[in-house]
Amino acid sequence: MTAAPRASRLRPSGLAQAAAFVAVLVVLPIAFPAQWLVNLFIFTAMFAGAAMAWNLIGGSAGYPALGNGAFFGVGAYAMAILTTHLGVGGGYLVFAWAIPIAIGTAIVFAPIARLLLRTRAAVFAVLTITLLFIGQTLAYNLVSLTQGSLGMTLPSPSFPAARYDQPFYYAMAGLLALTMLFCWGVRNSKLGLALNAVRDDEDRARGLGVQTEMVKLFAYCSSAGLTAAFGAIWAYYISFVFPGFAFDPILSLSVILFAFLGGVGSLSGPLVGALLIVPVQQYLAFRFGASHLYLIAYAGVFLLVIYLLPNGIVPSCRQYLTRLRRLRSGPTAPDASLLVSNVTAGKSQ
Amino acid sequence: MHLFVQSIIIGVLIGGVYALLASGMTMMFGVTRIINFAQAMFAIVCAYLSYSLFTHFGLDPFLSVAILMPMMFLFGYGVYTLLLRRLGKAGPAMALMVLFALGIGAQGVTDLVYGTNTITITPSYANDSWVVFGFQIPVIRFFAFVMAVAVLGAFHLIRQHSKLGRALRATSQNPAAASLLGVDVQKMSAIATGLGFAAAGAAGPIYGLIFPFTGNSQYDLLSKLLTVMILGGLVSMPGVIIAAVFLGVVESVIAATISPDWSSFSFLVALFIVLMVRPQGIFGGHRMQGALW
Amino acid sequence: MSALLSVQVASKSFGGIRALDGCSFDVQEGSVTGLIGPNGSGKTTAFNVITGYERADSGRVVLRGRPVTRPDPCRMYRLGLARTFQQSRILPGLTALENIVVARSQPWYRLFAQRAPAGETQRAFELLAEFNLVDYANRPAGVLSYGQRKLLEFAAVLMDQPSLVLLDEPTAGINPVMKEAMEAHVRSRNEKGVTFLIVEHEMQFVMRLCDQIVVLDRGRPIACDTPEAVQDDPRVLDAYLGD
Amino acid sequence: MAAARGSRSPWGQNPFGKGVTAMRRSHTALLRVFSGAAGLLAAFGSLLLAGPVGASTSSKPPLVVGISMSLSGDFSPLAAPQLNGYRLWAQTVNAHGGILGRQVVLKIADDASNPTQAVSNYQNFISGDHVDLVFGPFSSLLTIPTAPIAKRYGYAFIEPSGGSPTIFNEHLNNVFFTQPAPILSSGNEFASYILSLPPKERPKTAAYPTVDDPFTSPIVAEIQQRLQAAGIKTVYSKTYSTETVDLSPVVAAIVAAKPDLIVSGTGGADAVAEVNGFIQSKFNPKYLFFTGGPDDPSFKNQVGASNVNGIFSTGDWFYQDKTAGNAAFVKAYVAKYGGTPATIDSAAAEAYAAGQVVQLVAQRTGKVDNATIIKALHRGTWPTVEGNLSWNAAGSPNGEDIIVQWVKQQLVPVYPPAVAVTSPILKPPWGG
Repeated sequence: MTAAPRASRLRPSGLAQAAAFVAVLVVLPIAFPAQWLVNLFIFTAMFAGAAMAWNLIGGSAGYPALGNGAFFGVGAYAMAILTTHLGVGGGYLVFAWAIPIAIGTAIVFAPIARLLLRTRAAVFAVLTITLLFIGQTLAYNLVSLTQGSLGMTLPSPSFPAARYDQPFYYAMAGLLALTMLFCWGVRNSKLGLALNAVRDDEDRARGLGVQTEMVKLFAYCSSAGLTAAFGAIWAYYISFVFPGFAFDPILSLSVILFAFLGGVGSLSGPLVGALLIVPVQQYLAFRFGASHLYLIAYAGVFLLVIYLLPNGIVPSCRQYLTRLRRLRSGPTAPDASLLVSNVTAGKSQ
Repeated sequence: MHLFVQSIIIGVLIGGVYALLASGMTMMFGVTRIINFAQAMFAIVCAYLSYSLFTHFGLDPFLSVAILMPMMFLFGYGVYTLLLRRLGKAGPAMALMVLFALGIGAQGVTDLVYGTNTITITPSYANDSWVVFGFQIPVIRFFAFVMAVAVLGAFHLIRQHSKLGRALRATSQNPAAASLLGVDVQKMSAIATGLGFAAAGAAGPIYGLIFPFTGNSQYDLLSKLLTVMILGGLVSMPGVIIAAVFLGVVESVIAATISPDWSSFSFLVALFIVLMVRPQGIFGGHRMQGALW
Repeated sequence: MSALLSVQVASKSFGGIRALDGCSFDVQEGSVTGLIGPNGSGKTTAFNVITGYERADSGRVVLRGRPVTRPDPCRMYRLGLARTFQQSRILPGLTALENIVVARSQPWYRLFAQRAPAGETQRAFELLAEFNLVDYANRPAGVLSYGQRKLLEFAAVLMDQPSLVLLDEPTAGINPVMKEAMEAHVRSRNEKGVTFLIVEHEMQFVMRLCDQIVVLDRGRPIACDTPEAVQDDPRVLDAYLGD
Repeated sequence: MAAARGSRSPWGQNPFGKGVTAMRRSHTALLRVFSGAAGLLAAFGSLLLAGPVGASTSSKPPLVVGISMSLSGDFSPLAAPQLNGYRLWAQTVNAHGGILGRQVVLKIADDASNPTQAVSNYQNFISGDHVDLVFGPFSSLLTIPTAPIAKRYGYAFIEPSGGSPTIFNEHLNNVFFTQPAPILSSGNEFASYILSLPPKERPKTAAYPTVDDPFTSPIVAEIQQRLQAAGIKTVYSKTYSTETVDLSPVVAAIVAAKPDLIVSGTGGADAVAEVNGFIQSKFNPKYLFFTGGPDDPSFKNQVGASNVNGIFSTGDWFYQDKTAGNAAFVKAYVAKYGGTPATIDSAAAEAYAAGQVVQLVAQRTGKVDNATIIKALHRGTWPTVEGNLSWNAAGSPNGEDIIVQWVKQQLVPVYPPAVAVTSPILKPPWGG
């Protein structure tokens, strides 16, 4: 194999992919203007974006963050408080608030993240779960700010009914594109390399002069901020926040499952996972009810994924393609089979 | 003051049940490095089984422990041998998810069999209590505590004073060295898993006696157990027991004297702070290395 | 020659065991120094203390005459002090190329630069070529064999042009051909002025390569001399035999 | 309470559980995520096999009603009776020839107790499937985010279980809550009852524990405010979070305060836990009121039949009510779903009433379009199993709730006197 330096610059094909991605995002609600479809696109974009945001800390850095729903809740409540207490009126301007909310969340969260990131693995996982409960408890109990268990209603904008969902869609899609761009940027920068080094062997990375503390902090805070932005738009769309809904473990876990299904750590994995599951699940829940058998079915499917597709869809496909290509070009590398077991196994000591 | 002492009594008595469950998880974690995310659900399953044994055969829930513990041991042994050991390298992280899935599947089964309504086990002595120096001691909670202590004591004896216990401890300290010394590490892991599950078999019926429960109760219980485990330092049995009793007392005292609204919250914050200062937990020496997946 | 690194009365205990017990020794600039001793004599602990992976209970590490306060792996590396591990610790999910690029220390704002900038890629390729690993440049390092991992780890720590490299058992478990390669690499680097501190069990390797040898026993140096002198030292023999 | 099973704890049978809930919602999450994958196959199968639900026999097009229900997730145990009520109504009305000759077809979608899915469901119903009508989902928490969608498309939102003040504060003119009173009313009634007692029998001290829940704490606060103003001393007033599993510290604190009256904001199992706690503590308050729980069919078994007497609760519906069509409803319900009249959950009646309202509009106006329904319901009174309903401009009903009490091991209406079957009794000792 002749080794050409790997070009990590923006290749033409990458540019084309990005353009196609944006084009699809823009055209989607024009091609399928039915409100219920746009509604479906909104939530799909939201979950996909949140999953990608989770991937920054959970995938790239390999830190098992189980409480990203907390940031979603913070974003949702920030939006609710801004629109009701400060009277930031309805309309299009409200969407813009998602950005300051994202940045604010990231900054406010930074000191907490710094403390959290001193722990690892299971301890980190459990602490991030408590983050969610702490957020929820605060939302229940800081009644003067959040109206506690009554929840808060946000002012509904006066968009025309026939096109009501479009602005929300474009806000979500724009945020998704932004998240994609951000993740792509991180991935193709030294930051991404440093994060992957942390994932593989954090102590070793430190011993190689990698600023592990700084890159972890950056990844977690940006993950938090982006998630909060999605929460903010969600709150505006749903027009009602309630502690149990806004601080939602569903979100925390869904994003992880999307990432796992699609492929943890890969750029498009979480996106693929969300694109596959969200529409199907929303549609099925709508079309066919549910029964307790689903719990059992769920456990079954989950176990099947773990035992049969442990690396996720995107890496598995990629491996399959690589192997196919190798086979075509003849049996060159004796260690081709080794590739399978080692690519995603974070640590091999 | 009376209320303060009363709430401490309540807290200590309930802390015993958490201690029993959490020490099962610790036992399993020590050897396998797997956190049993299904411990709470398996305890609930045992509560259901005990409920059935009580309603259909009149078997006292405390006695049903004698059936459930061996049963759960075999179940745990089987789960490790058939499912967990096959995970290989990605082991502990994936095992955690496998167990969580098992827990959810188990809830699917109990929802199907028992429905989703709250179950209360009400033996004749359900609402009896003693008054000692003016303090209420509910009979059920007292016996639950005694039972928890007895089972914990048995675990301790097994661990410290038997050949099996020595092999278990060796494996948990250094699996590679243990296997060089002829210890069958996989078998020890399966046994540890079995013992961990057996703790759920013992604690489930008494949990069901004390609290009304449904399949959904597993999540609250699980979050408590995780907190206790982390605070106790994951591998330290005494640490986990103390943490469990501490959790029971703190929650109870705050709920009774300050505000029930903030009791869990204050505990979480305390956990948070403790771990900031000592990431390995108050009592533990085990610091998790590397990423979880 | 002046001492590039000196360890001064460092002590470190684990539970009741004193892994380092008032340990002091120097590593001369430009030398290849061997650190030997029976199993459990504290060699790896010494490495860990020097590179900041473990905090010494007492004592200090002096680099170029300046004591290092609060040694930390990241700081020590940036001060020009790099190490490898007994069980080589490469980053298995990164490509071989990235394993080397990542070891280039940089100011924080460079984190926003490209993942593998052309200049660094170029340099990494040179290193890979030197260590005969070019074929694996774009493949995950996890696929490398045990010996290749050792080479890659060695290559990686050279990326930042360190002044002192600590090698922990560089030849353990690798085949003789690779052993020779390893020896050649050490020599060539040493000629370019890199100082080495090597923990090694294989005595012939040590004797051939080292200018000076420090013998540890029970956490403290019992001899510090040329290979020939150490070989004849009865205390050293005692330490090994009495073990 | 009969009152609002709908307005009971949103957390399902186990009212404890924010942590619970939080985590428990997680299973729902996992469930939802993977039910997608799991159901794919089944879905394709059913797409091929399933015909339209309940194919119409008449020549007129069916009247399709879209309803999002919490078939899974936190609310599912509590939502089940509401769905039963809807289904029973559809069956009954179809047996009598449908509405204006159109057979009623219910389209039920699962929202997994989650607002995101509930919003999607109503979007799908209205803009995708173009259903004729929509009825409300379970609980205020899902009604609040979904009502504006119906409003946007000009649909009437007849909803049986969203009685929280938040909904009426939105001033949506398409919302109609099919219970006789908004939830705050039940507090008012109980306070009135206590204040109607002769001074000698009136409690001197009162304790007010409540779960932190939008449907209980406002009721308790309302009662506390009125009783305090009347000079009844508050000796305990605390909120516990929905995640509280162990209520014994709360009970210990109440017992230590020795109140004459306990007004407890509860959802179900926490009422059982409190009663058992009082029995264990050998503490017998003179008056014991729970906002929810004592009306639960399993309450008697769980606290022991000999312990129920004298316990108060509140309700919006009662199986002995002489309201419009109630006898037939009770009979049909027991025939269809089994059990006894006493075990019928009021949520079923509330849902049934939603259907009755539509039926009445059709009868009176000869039309069933949404504009007509909205216009018609803002005037006049509408006799249903829930009583004679009428609404203000924001959809809040104008009636009042009923206070019920366990008397001779039966739960009966005791206040206000107009609807009382018997007069309230003094609480006997436990076991008496």
